[in-house]
Amino acid sequence: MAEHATHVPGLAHHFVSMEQQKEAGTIGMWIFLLTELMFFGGLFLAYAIFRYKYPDGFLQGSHLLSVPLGGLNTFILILSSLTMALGVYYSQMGDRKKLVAFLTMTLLLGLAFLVVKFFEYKEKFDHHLFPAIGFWNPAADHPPEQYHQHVRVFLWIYFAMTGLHALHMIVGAGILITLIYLARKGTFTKEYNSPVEISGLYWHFVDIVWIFLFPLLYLTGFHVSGGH
Amino acid sequence: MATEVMETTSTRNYLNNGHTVKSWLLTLDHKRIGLLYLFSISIFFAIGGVYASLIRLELITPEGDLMTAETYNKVFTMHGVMMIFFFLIPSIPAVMGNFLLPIMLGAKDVAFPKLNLLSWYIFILGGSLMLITMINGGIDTGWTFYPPYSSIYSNTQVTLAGVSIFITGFSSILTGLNFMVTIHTMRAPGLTWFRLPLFVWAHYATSLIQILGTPVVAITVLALALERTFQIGIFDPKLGGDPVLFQHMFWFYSHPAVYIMILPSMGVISELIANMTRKRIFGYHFVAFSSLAIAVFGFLVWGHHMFTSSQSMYAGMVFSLITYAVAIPSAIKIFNWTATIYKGSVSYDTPMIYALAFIGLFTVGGMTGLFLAALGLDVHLHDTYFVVAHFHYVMVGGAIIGYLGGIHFWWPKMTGRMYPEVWGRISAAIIFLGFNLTFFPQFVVGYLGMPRRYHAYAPEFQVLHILSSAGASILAVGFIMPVFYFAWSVKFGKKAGNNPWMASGLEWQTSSPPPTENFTYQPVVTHEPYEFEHVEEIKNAGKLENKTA
Amino acid sequence: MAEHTAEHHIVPLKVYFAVFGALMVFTAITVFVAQFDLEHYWGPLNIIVAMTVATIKATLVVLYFMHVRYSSRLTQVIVVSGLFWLAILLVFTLMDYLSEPAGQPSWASNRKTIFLPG
Amino acid sequence: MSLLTILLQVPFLPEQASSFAQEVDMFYLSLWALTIFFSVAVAVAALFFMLKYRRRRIDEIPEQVEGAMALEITWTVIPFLISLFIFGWGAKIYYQMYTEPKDAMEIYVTGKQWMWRAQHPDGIREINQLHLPLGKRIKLTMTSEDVLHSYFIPAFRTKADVVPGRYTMTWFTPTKAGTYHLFCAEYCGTQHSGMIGNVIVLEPSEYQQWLAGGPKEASPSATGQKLFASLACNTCHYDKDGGRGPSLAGVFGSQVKLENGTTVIADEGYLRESILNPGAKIVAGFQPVMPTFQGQLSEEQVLQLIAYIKSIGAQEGAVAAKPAASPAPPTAKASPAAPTTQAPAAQGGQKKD
Ligand code: HEA
Ligand code: HEA
Ligand code: HEC
Ligand code: CUA
Ligand SMILES: [Cu+2]
Repeated sequence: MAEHATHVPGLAHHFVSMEQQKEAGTIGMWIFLLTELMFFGGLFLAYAIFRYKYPDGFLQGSHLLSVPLGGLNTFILILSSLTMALGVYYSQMGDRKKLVAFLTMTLLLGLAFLVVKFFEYKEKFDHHLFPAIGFWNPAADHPPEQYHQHVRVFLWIYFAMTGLHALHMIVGAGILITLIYLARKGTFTKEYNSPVEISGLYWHFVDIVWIFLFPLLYLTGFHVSGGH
Repeated sequence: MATEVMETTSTRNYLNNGHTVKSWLLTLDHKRIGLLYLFSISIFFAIGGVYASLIRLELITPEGDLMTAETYNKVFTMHGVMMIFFFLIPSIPAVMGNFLLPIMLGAKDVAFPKLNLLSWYIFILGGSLMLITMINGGIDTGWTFYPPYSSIYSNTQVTLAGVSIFITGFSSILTGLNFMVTIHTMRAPGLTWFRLPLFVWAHYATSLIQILGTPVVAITVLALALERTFQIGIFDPKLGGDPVLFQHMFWFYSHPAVYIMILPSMGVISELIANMTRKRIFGYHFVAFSSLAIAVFGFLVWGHHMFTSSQSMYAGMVFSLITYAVAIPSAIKIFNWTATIYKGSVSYDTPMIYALAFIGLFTVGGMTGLFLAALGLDVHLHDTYFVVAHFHYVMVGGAIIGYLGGIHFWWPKMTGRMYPEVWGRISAAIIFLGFNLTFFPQFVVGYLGMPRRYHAYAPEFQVLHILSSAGASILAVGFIMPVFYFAWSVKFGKKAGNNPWMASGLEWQTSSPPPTENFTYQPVVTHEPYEFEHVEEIKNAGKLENKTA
Repeated sequence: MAEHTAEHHIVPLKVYFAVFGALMVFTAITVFVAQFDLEHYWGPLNIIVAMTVATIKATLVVLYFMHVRYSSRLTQVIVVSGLFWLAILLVFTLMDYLSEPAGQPSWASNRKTIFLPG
Repeated sequence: MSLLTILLQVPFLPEQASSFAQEVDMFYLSLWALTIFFSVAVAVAALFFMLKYRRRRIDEIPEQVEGAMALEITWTVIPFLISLFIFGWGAKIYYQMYTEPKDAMEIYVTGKQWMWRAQHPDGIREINQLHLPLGKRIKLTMTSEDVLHSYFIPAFRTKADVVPGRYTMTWFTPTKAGTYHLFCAEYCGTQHSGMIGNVIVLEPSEYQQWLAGGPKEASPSATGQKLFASLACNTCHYDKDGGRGPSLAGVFGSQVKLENGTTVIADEGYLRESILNPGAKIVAGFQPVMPTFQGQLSEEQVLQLIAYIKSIGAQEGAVAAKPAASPAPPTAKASPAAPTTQAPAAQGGQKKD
């Protein structure tokens, strides 16, 4: 006991060594991401089942979404993943200035994503395309009437998946703000940077979810518009 | 020995390290958090037990005379919800797992003590919401929440209950996450995987389920809550939704969840049998890996709850087949435990009585699971009292018996005091008798065709129901007794000493109750688990006895 | 516990940029391909292509941005097991929906559409 | 003493009144034999060891037995083989229960909070009762108007959930005359335990008498035919191609080519979807002009329409309702313009009660 009593900055009392603490943090985050994966998994399952049942409804529903906006967001998010990775890199190098810069960039990109998302949602709401009772009231031909019910199913999945994803982005933005604050204070050093790395994992995970959402939601019906 | 006892209990321990309410509510000590859980789940168990009593009272007569049908439906729903989500799922992991796991690993605490405390607060938040639900009139959907009844037709507090379960789920996830990381990263020097006590293996397997299963039920009840508020149309066929999808998503979690309940209990039983017979568990590796096998295969069988639900026939066959695959590892455990007793040095103390009861009752409960997993037979048995009897055999006869056995076994470690042994044995015997009288008749009445969740029933079933209700009153006595003698023992019980059972295992090497950081030194493990040659107390006791003799 | 030494691996910058470039290229590919009606040739071809590309992209992110390529064996096992469990959830549920329940007057035939070659 | 006699009077098995009952009971009893065998074996062994090897000295350390591979393998393999056997037997029975029977008499059942409606092939309807002829194969095609229910006849050992939005099936052959319980086995709300009734198995001749004694009602397909006309389906669907919609003669059971290039087998589920949600699958070569009838028909009426469409399949279109021949037969009550909630009520007009 006595040997560990000497205070190492950043080492919690119940860990034996910095190494152990870092390992615990990393594994902890990965396991947390597992739970996140299964959490989204439920919605992916619903997507798979309903797409299987209502293929045409899904094409029509997907057709309602804007591929340019979805594509733009894909670009933004992947870019933010890059900046996050660079942030982690510079935290490993112990370069505080660049760390702060890249974290800030990541944050801004994340916010940009949310802004685009906001306009997409708004457009849906303006057309009463949100599948809640009393609100859902699409125009007769947008989407074509006979698909209304199945498009409604598509749209709730769209809102559930992207909504949950956006929620994760918001949480991510909160984490980034904290990191930036700490980084500016000089908390992170070459030796102690695992909070940055761990938050990076989270951010990339959110990116990965979007990598799947984009084709599943936006591109599914693309060939219908492209073809006709 | 007596002097030693004096020494250890007078030093600072986790109990006397702060006496204020704040020191408990803000504690990061895994042992205190374990006790917080013990206290909270006991309350939920009592509430669930009151509901159980109401069920049994109503069912004494075939007419629905004690309460209205609506009330009855709320009663069994709240009974199931309380018992499952707020008592049994957290029971052993959150109480004994929290208390013991770090000590068994030779660590000072779990990997994330703050998350651990947070998980208790989340649990309390979820539990309070469920209590509010109850006070607001409760829910009447059954603990399985099947839509479209739950999503549209029920006019009870389903949304609130859904939110409550959603929240509580995170407490379970955090516990699992914490344990898994702790087991991976915080083992004492020399404590290799195959030197771990089987309790730890069982908890590792349990954590796996908590981590991978719970998120799915969380998203499911969330979707249900959304469906109810916005009618988004996920489960409602009128809007293009699919009620059977709910069942898939629900059971994806809720079948593995039954292994969240039984695996820790099996871990406890392994400890009890090894230590009460002073023998290394027969086939240690098999018992260890069977826990993992149950956890993994347990994820592949959920469709056995849906054999009559209009699931496809082939899916039914696959699910049935794999269900039998899960039964095998359970069988392996049962046989290995029995073999462990062979040529042991068997003590007759209460924990061993519970272990023995577990072996018998779980075998019956598990084997009747095989009836249900048999496709053609389940068509008849599904949603009858046979199912009710099956799951009370495994959950009460298995999981709770293991829980009680464990509480008795580790009580001296938790409090530093012994419970009164005689009362322990008496109440164990009462529970055993009352339990069988309560639930065995239900197998019979179930096969005769009595459906579950029935408020009133056909008169020819009455005799069996009366037996069952009579049994329940005996069972209630058996469950209430420990509450009193445990409470008594905290003040008046015999002082326990470090190792009253002369057991092996790291937790018995530290003082009772343990100090805040568990050990005053960094333990180093040099030998296999359950090696009793290393237990000092046994040697000392022998010397003492020889002297007096 | 020799695992954690690997954690200190620092990925060179050019790897990050290369991965980013690859991700962009794959995004372009997936958008481009999605314009064509591949289902005209074979049932679910569109989605198969889209999911394959997405999986490649995700793998790149996991391996390089998230350093899994350089991480401990344990981390790698965790990643793989996550995918495994997700697959259980999807495959076993779809198994119900995809298999024709012989004999049941079938709602199930509602389900016969996508995967038939047309 | 008297308690014992009461207990002894409690039966262990319900009555065996269908062709499945005997085998299921055999299976059940075998499993109990197995359960008793294993639990007694384990309990006796454990108790015996406990007595024999009780702790004799406080410092006793027993000789350690390390485990034995041979034993482990034995008690893995034997339960495994036993369980394969159980699985096989169970699967066999299940396969029989869920395989569509040939030449069965088809009865349509709809569940509704909290009653069971049934309609016999010749039109007789009953509520919470089911009269059946002895020895005849019966097939129930079932659906629900609201929530999940489950049609459970313990004496027959059969049960199947009744699911809104889907058709489910169960079948059996009654083998013993008598009155048996009918239970709803899937929790469905407040009066779940009141959603019960009787299954009355009659000698075939008595069954005929019962049919004759009942109120005269049109068969499901005849009612369906009337509905077909009154809802003006026949303005688009003629017996031959040429209408705005495809001919429905012979469509049941056939492979239908869809506009999106795939094919579907036209079974009950497909027909139901075509009526309630016509846009979902468009028949190749047609415009999606068919209006939806969702919310305008009770499940029972959908079943009747389906029964009618099935019947014109059987007769190769011979009696297909030709709009010319029967210009909207004056069924009077169901005005097709506003059948929304009227429809079930209009239907009720045909019932005697
Ligand atoms: C702790 C909880 C727990 C446990 C451990 C189990 C264990 C098992 N359960 Fe149970 N079960 C429930 C809790 C549990 N169950 C609950 C709560 C429900 C109802 C939910 C609801 O609808 O409300 C349920 C319902 C349920 C059903 C659905 C019934 C229906 O609704 O129609 C089925 C069907 O397959 C089933 C099967 C099994 C099987 C095969 C096991 C196996 O794991 C058992 C394995 C054990 C043994 C087999 C005994 C030991 C073996 C031997 C002594 C050797 C001999 C062995 C062989 C020859 C193989 N259970
Ligand atoms: C852990 C799970 C658990 C436990 C322990 C129990 C315990 C009991 N259960 Fe329960 N039961 C379920 C889980 C459980 N049950 C579930 C999941 C359902 C299905 C619900 C549904 O259909 O949705 C169910 C359903 C169910 C039914 C079927 C209802 C129906 O379908 O209509 C019945 C009927 O007899 C029943 C009876 C009992 C009885 C008599 C006990 C007894 O063992 C209880 C005995 C305990 C006591 C009597 C309490 C003792 C009191 C104390 C310890 C308090 C003392 C404290 C202080 C003084 C502070 N239960
Ligand atoms: C306005 C014209 C119109 C009316 C009225 C109409 N249908 Fe249709 N129906 C169509 C068309 C067009 C199609 C083919 C396109 C499609 O599948 O939607 C069709 C398809 C169908 C099909 C699927 C046939 C197949 O070959 O697979 C069924 C079954 C059906 N209708 C039943 C009915 C019933 C029952 C009614 C009355 C309750 C009805 N229709 C009323 C126009 C109509
Ligand atoms: Cu209908 Cu229960
Ligand atoms: Cu199960």
